[in-house]
Amino acid sequence: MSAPDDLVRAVEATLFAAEEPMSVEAISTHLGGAEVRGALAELVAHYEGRGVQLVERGKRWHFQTASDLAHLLRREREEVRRLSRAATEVLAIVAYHEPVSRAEIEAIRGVQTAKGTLDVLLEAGWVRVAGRREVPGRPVIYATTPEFLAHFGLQSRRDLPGIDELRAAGLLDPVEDAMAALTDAPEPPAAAGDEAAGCTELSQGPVALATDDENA
Amino acid sequence: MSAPDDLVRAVEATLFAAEEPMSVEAISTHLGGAEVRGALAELVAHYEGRGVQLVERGKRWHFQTASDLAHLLRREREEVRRLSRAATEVLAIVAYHEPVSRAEIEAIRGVQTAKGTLDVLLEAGWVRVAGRREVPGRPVIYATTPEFLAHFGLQSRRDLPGIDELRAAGLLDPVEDAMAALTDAPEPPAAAGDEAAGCTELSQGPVALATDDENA
Amino acid sequence: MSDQAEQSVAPFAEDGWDGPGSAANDDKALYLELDGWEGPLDLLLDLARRQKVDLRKISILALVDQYLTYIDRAGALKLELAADYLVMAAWLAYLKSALLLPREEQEDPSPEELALRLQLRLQRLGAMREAAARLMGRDRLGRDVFRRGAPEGLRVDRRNRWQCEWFDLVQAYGQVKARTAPVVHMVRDRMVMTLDSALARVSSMLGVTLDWMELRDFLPPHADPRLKRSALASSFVAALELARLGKAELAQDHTFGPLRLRGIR
Repeated sequence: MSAPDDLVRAVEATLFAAEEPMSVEAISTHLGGAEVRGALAELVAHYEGRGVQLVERGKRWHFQTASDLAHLLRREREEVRRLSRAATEVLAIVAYHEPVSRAEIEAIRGVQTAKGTLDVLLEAGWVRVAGRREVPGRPVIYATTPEFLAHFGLQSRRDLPGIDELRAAGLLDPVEDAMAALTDAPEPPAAAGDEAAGCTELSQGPVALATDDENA
Repeated sequence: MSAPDDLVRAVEATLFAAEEPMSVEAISTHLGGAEVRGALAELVAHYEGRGVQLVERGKRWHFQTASDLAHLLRREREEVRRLSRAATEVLAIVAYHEPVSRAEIEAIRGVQTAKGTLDVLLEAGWVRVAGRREVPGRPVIYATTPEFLAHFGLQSRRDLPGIDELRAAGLLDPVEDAMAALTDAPEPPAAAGDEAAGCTELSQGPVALATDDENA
Repeated sequence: MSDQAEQSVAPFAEDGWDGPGSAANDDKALYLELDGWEGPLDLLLDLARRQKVDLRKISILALVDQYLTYIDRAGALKLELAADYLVMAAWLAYLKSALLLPREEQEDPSPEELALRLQLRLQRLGAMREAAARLMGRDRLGRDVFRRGAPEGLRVDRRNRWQCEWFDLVQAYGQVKARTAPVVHMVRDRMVMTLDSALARVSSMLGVTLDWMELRDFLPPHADPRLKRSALASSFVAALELARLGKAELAQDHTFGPLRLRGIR
């Protein structure tokens, strides 16, 4: 590769620094009236096949990223994020009660549900708008999607454990009781036998759940 | 000239398109984790002597026009902020002494530094707050930024003009340290010739400075 | 020190007050510059530079004289002098007198040390001033060298991939149900003595003796404390019932006193 002459370098730098495409005349004026067509042709040849190209569009010249590399300019990055506690609850309610309106979700949860929570589930593709309920106010109703079933490995919504199964698994115990069971348990171990008994008690939940899991 | 390989083209296109200088890590992340150092070295070599150059400033890379073309391109527009003499001095002190507290800046300049002076440098993005010094009063300390290096065309602080000579001459040490060094040493020759000894000691600094001047 | 001072006074005398440049003849033009100096150290550095020697060779004594002259003349021109210029003038006047005094009478720190300190400060300020000038003279981005004028820009669109486990889903539902389920109060099983058994027990015990007995004595001994409370209540009601039927009489000597019971034949 031979070193570019000064005019070529000057044209190269001028076009590089320019804030918009420049006509041949503008480049020439900028460089004190030099004849720049030869330099432009040389630059086009030099940048041929590189990641950057010198192109003429409507009589104006500018550098641009090589067209086959355009995908580099716009990248998509995926971020794995865990569903928040509130969103998980809402998703569960939709799954168990669908189709369900927002007011119904709130009634079941016993707390107001932020608009964003449902949006997250819509964005995740697990919940869809399933129309409107024909009651006063015609509220939007929500239901789960096939992606929801696929994500959780369910054949159908009927694979979700029923209330009885949840109870057997200890998942219907009020939170405080469940906590108490967990925190009380380690106390008795003073007596050897007690401990074993406590363990058995506790393990019931997970065992029952494991069975559910297989079903799912 | 051989055709550049795909990675070189991708790095070239990415840096051309980028609005900000990019670190090796950022380039690599953008290109799906590729090792890009080799490609950067190849690009630096390729652009050597052209009107546009690939440079590293504070560990970040960007393309810029060749500095010898400044006379063709120079713009005295608003883009380059005109700094007051006070601001340029404070900037130099921060750059050569960083991290440095306001009190230390004032000790060197022998004058209080108006609040606005540091603000201008902070706003320009050339100086940043670099924490607090763990001494009584916990004063804020300042340091330069990668933008500072980019603006003044420095690869790192080691490229600061004359910094090695200034350091060797002790001119970056506080006056107290210099005094200690000077007053400890000349004590024995008290009989021999106080004056000569003192002179030699003192001359270290300015001689080195004179050399700097020639370099500049 | 004194000879060093004299030695340097000489070149100063030659340079004289012409140092400040060609415009020096016009006092006003020169002294109005006072605003242009950033404090006394800045002025001192400028005066030192006008000696046209290395800062290391600068005569502090000559410098002091220049500074004091400068301040005097600025004062004569009725220019406002900032306090720090005057403080510096006073300090320099002191330094000068100390430098001229015989060595024996000098205190600590010695005037040489003070002079050296001032010289070191001037060197440092001078070094930074030069460094600043060289920094500003570099090829600066946006003035001498340029980044690409119209970069396409890199855009990264972020997409969330949401993650949730089956267990979390089911557990969440369980907790919603548990949290909002209607509350049912279950009274724990307790050991109680029914009224019937209390009636049977009290009436059979009353049949054994005609003496007064305290109600407490009718309670089953060694009973669980909770059963005792139930037994006490039931036995009391049984006693009232027996009294109503005329099978027993009740007596209590004072309020909250022991309740006594006796069978009637």
